[in-house]
Amino acid sequence: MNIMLLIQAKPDWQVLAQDAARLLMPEMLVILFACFVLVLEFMLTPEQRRWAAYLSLAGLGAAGLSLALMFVKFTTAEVGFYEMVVVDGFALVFKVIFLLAAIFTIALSIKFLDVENEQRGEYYSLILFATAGMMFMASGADLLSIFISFELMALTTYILVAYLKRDRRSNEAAMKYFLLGIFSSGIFLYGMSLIYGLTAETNLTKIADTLARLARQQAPQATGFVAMAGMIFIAAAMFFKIAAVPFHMWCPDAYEGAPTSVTAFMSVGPKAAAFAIFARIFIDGLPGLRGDLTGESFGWVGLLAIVSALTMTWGNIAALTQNSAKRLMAYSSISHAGYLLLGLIAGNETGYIGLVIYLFVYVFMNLGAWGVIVAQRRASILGERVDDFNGLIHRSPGMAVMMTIFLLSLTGIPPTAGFVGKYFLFAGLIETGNAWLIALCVLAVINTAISLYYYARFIKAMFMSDVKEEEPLALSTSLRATLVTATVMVLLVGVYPRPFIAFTENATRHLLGL
Amino acid sequence: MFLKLVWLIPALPLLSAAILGIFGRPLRWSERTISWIACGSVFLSLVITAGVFVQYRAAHWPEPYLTSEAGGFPHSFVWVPGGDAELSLGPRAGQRATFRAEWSYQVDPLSMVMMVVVTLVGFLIHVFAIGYMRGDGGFYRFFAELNLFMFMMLTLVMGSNFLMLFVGWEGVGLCSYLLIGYWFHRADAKAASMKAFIVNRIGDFGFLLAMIAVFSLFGTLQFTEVMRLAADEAYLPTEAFGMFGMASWIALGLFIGATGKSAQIPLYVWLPDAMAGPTPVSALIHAATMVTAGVYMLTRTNVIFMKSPTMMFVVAVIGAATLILAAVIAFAQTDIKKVLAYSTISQLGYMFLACGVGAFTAGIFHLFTHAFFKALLFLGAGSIIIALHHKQDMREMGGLKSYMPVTYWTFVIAWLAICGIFPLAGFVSKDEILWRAFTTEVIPGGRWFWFIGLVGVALTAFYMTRLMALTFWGSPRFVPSTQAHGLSDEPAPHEEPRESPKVMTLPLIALAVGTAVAGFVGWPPALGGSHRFERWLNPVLYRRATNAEAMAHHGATEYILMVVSTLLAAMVMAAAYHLYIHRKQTLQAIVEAIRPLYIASARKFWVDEFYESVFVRGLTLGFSRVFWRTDTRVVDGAVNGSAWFTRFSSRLSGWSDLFIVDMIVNAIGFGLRVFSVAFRAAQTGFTQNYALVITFGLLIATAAYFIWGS
Amino acid sequence: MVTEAMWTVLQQVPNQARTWQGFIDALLKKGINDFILLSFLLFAIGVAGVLTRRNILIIFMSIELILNAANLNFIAFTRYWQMSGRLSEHMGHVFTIFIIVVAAAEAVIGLGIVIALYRNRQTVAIDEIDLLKW
Amino acid sequence: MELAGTEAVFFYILALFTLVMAIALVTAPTAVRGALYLMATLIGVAGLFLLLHAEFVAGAQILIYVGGVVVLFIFVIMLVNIRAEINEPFRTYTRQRRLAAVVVIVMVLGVWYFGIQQDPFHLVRQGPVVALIPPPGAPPPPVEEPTLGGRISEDTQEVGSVLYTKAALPFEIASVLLLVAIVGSVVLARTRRQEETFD
Repeated sequence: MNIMLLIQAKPDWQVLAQDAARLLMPEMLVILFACFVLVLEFMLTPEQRRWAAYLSLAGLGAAGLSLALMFVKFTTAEVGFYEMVVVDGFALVFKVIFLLAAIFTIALSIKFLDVENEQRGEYYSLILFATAGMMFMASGADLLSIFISFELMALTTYILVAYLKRDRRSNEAAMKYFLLGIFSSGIFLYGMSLIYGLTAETNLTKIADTLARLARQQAPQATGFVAMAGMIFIAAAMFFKIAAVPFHMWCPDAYEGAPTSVTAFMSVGPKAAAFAIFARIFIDGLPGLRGDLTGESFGWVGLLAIVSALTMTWGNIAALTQNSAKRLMAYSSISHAGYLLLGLIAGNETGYIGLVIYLFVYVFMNLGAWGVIVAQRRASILGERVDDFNGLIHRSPGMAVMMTIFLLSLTGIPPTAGFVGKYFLFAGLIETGNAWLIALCVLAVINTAISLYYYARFIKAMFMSDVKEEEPLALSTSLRATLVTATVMVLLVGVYPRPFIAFTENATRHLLGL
Repeated sequence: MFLKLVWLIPALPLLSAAILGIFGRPLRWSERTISWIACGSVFLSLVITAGVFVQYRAAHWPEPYLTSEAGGFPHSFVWVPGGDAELSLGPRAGQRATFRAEWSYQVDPLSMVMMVVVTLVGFLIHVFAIGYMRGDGGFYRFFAELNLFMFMMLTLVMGSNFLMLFVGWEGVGLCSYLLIGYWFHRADAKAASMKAFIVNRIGDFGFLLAMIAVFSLFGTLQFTEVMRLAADEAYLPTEAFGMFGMASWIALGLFIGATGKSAQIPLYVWLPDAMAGPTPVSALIHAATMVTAGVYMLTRTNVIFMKSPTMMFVVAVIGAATLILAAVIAFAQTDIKKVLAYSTISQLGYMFLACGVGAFTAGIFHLFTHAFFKALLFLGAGSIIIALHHKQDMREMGGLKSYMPVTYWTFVIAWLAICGIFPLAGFVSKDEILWRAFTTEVIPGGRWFWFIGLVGVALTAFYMTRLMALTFWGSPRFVPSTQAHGLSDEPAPHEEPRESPKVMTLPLIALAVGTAVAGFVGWPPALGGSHRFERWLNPVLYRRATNAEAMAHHGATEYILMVVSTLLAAMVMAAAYHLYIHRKQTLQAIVEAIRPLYIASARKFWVDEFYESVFVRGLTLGFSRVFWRTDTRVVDGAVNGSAWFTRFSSRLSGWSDLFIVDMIVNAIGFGLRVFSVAFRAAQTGFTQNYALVITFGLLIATAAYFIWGS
Repeated sequence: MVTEAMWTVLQQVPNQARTWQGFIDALLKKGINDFILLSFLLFAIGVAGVLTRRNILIIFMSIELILNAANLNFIAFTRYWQMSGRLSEHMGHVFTIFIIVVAAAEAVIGLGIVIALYRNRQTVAIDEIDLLKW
Repeated sequence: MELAGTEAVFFYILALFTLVMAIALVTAPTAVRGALYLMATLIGVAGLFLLLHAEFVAGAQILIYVGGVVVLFIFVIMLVNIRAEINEPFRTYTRQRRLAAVVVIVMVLGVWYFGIQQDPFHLVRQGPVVALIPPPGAPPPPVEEPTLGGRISEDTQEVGSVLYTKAALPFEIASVLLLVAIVGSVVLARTRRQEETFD
């Protein structure tokens, strides 16, 4: 045994520690506070349990502060940890999205867990762990780090879905989500192993370089059998996470059965994280397999276009006749995955801005809508049917108006944020000038028109139906504050989007390779 | 100086809306304060508009466009920046253009006309509403929404690109939704607002597609640029009649948008229901301004329409059909506002007919005059409704002439105008339309359209005279059945109907004056005028060379046509007066004789019921059976299937009332719903089915790449 | 289709393998392709298990097969590139170790969910779990 | 890479063993037997790892997988499954078994067909060549002679060094992952009584 080899290979701890402090401060803070919350749990009496929530909010706030500092500090992309992580505008913007999603979710959950009688610190620490996983995902520059943080997020989400363990529906949702989830993880891994086999690399940029070199050598590997199979397998796992047709079927069931606050989180956080690594792997790692729609090389853009068309249409149409509010919103979330894919398909600056800004506003509008659904859950009332919104305008006019604004934004009606997002996504497609993609854009517009129909069912129930039960909503200060913030942001982005566009340009600059 | 203030015209109502919306309730302002703020802001807009008009006319006309981009006046900003885009259609396909949304205004003859109409009529209606809404609990909310509407409408007419037009377009739809549902505790108001919103959205979708096509073809959304390029014969060639090329497709999308907003066949069903809103709203939004946005848009894009005779023909046919259908339905309505609503649809049909035969000036001129007399009619109806404590059924009116003299005499002027009696505004604009239809060379069959228009004149004269007879003349019928005010059930003490207060009658008088004189703006040369209105609009209109001769052609024919239509109207009016006042038995006999037609008219030709029964009940039931079978056989075993069918059939009965509100969407959406049920059936709840679908998807994708990819 | 496929397979056999000795030689030389095929078969068997078995625990085990297929790929490819002189780092091995760790964590959580589910429903048959549908 | 001679024979034995055990797993009538077949399959895969000079991974496979995961499976089967299987007659397969079997068979045949046609790794037939041209300027990496086995390689060392340098961050994330797994199993598996005792 050559002991010298081990000594030589000794990791440079100083470098690692510096990297950690420099590049991963927000993640470390989030994990640290998650552990604090776990420990704090032991010290609190059942009456004091809410403090765990406040502590986790404080942790997220601290992470947000350090993230803000990083925005100032990092003007160019930096890699660290032996090229395992990259901190660039793209990662930072996504981390902001995850932190916002986590903060909103915790604020929504406090009262909800009281109602469910499951107020425990583990819940909050799990949300923090999931957030940390998502943040690692956004900065992953290597298949290995992406995979392991993907699993951190996914496993945490499975536990959160099963969190109401005495509720049959929660069990069932967790079971389905878990089974299909690890099935898709297996597919993901198999795809990664094929890509690794082709290029002998796990680092995304190196994979891209090797594929480019192979293409230059006219080697059949570059676009052949193994590359395509690996690409499709990885794409399948991504499609699964963002719930794109035909990999979406877990989504309505899991969303319906999961605790509503967790559903709210899942519909925003993990979805955005999946889009982050989707963009990262496909744009950084597999640009050579992009292909186009001319028939010369039918790369991943074709696959994405077909899946996106299917997803929008299927999601919107299946939502039409749902009576469960949670299932309806699940299908809405599926169709939004279809819209978001348009950004990747367009592949130009406008499209990427659309992807990022839509995910950003999606946090506000979707979490807002879910927040109102969460508030419907009272001691004896499930509050998950569209009918349960009947006459909300009489019981709580503020909630009804805010819900309307969120729904209009989800539809994409002009003075709201959803319009700005859809504008960029659609404009990106138009900019490509490809007839197929413009046809796709037309399909998306038609789908937007369809979607109004089922969102309008909420509006109709809230404003035009008679009140069924008079019990007041489960509102708390934090919930109200969240919803008001979300409303203000939805309107602000809708009316004056320029600063937010400038903010998302941080992210797109990287994707465009600038 | 006024041109620098153009941006204030929409901004002032917006400011007022914001102030009222935010502070109105918390500060508990009195109605007086609120009305001063609301009307004051609109009045200031009116003043600025007048100033801009004078200055523009003096300094700039006939140079057509004055836009923010060209530095005409300050305060445009890039609302949403965009990137470079590759054009995909037309001769410039492959070139790149910048796609961005700009917030900028434009002053040109067309938008000037619209601004004058919107601010002037809007101001008068605001003043009227002070009296009409007195004592209503949501006074501040009403005026905030009304002001917001003014902002959106002004944005619509002043925007200098398609995107601004679209924002205003959506915005007025939203405000209309809010204002129709203003009394949201009333079931009909809630249902109507929803219906209006959804039907409008169907139209919007056509407009949006057209907008995408416009950008892909021209590479810009600026009106000036688009119109300049579209006028170029090499860029967008004129199509032959019967051809359906690029211009026709764009025009089709725009026209679908216009039919939704302007209540034309087949999307007209929302407008009568929209009368559930407060009467000033009906007057402002559903008669004078918003519903005419479609005509405005057609005129704004007249170049594209002129390039496509096919679509022009479609527009004319739809306009003509709408004007007849709506007028016939108006025959048998008993609700005074419903009659006026169908009358509005009918008059909008005239405007579309005018656009269709290529006489955009005539369409806009009719829009202009119609704004005055129809607002006057609605406000008069509002005055009556207030006097009768919110009763709208004409069978319980009659003899109001002596109780409400001011309302009566102003109403008479409007009645004469809408019937087309010389020399009021309606006569001038309607004859202009008929004459242009008669002589059109843009599309074939002009004389037939003229004939339809003439029939429309007769129908209009009849139902308007009927309205007068039932409301103002004859003997009072309201005494025995005086009902409570509003919704409360306690009977109110009977009192005589009184003339409305000054704040309501003064706008009536002002509008009556407008109705009387508006026609002289466009007095035809045949009667010694000089067609000022047409010359004013000329710079924004595209005209093909062949058309010029027809324009100049005047002669005996025109006088004959004028006399024919006026005489016809007068005769029908006299006949109707005679029938309704002196010969009720004859009337009864006639009604009995044509009973089926009468019932059909009263039931609006069962269009709503048709949408309901055909699309909602029949087809869904049939299709659901089919899907039930496939589901049980293919997807799952019979056990699950029968349980599912039980749930499904119980849901079916729930559907019919759940979805009654939005029948139009059902018409489009029934197919979607069938698919929806099928898609839901695929979601079996059985995890391994999902895994199988995942595997299947993987297999298909991989196979596709292996077989076709390499 | 199937006969065509078999014919193609036959055609692929190298010339020297047409003799008996050559056939034995070819049989005793196993390269990367055989490992890919093996791992794919393992993957397919795992998928078959996931799709057809009713018992949730067996489904979990089948998913372990899928993960092992990926593991086998990673190790085989590492060896392949190592032998081709391309590779200096053993990322494939490290990847495999992480996959094993993740599989362990997944098993722990999955079995926790199974226990919670079993307490409520008294069954581990997957097709009896269908409260959530349509 | 070529396995020749004895190695090839071992490959046949191990591959056959693994596949047969895997098939036995997915057709096992009871979960306990399934767990035992899983154990056998995992051992077979570990043998293949040894054949590929991945001794450390093979060891980890045996220790973690066979020693940990499978034992966990058996615990849970004891807790859950025995009663379930005895209480009611248990159908082995689901209703969609035929369709699923067709899908899987098509998948296998397709990959076999196309895989043999394309042969993406054909370069290996020509012996140990540098398949990919390294980036210009980089020194050519050392080419290892094919060995016929029988010698413990230094791969373990290299795996260790990579694990603590390149994979340091994923390693830390994995520790968080395990913490989450512990917390999760506690959250999911404890009973109401245990929770109340804790409170």
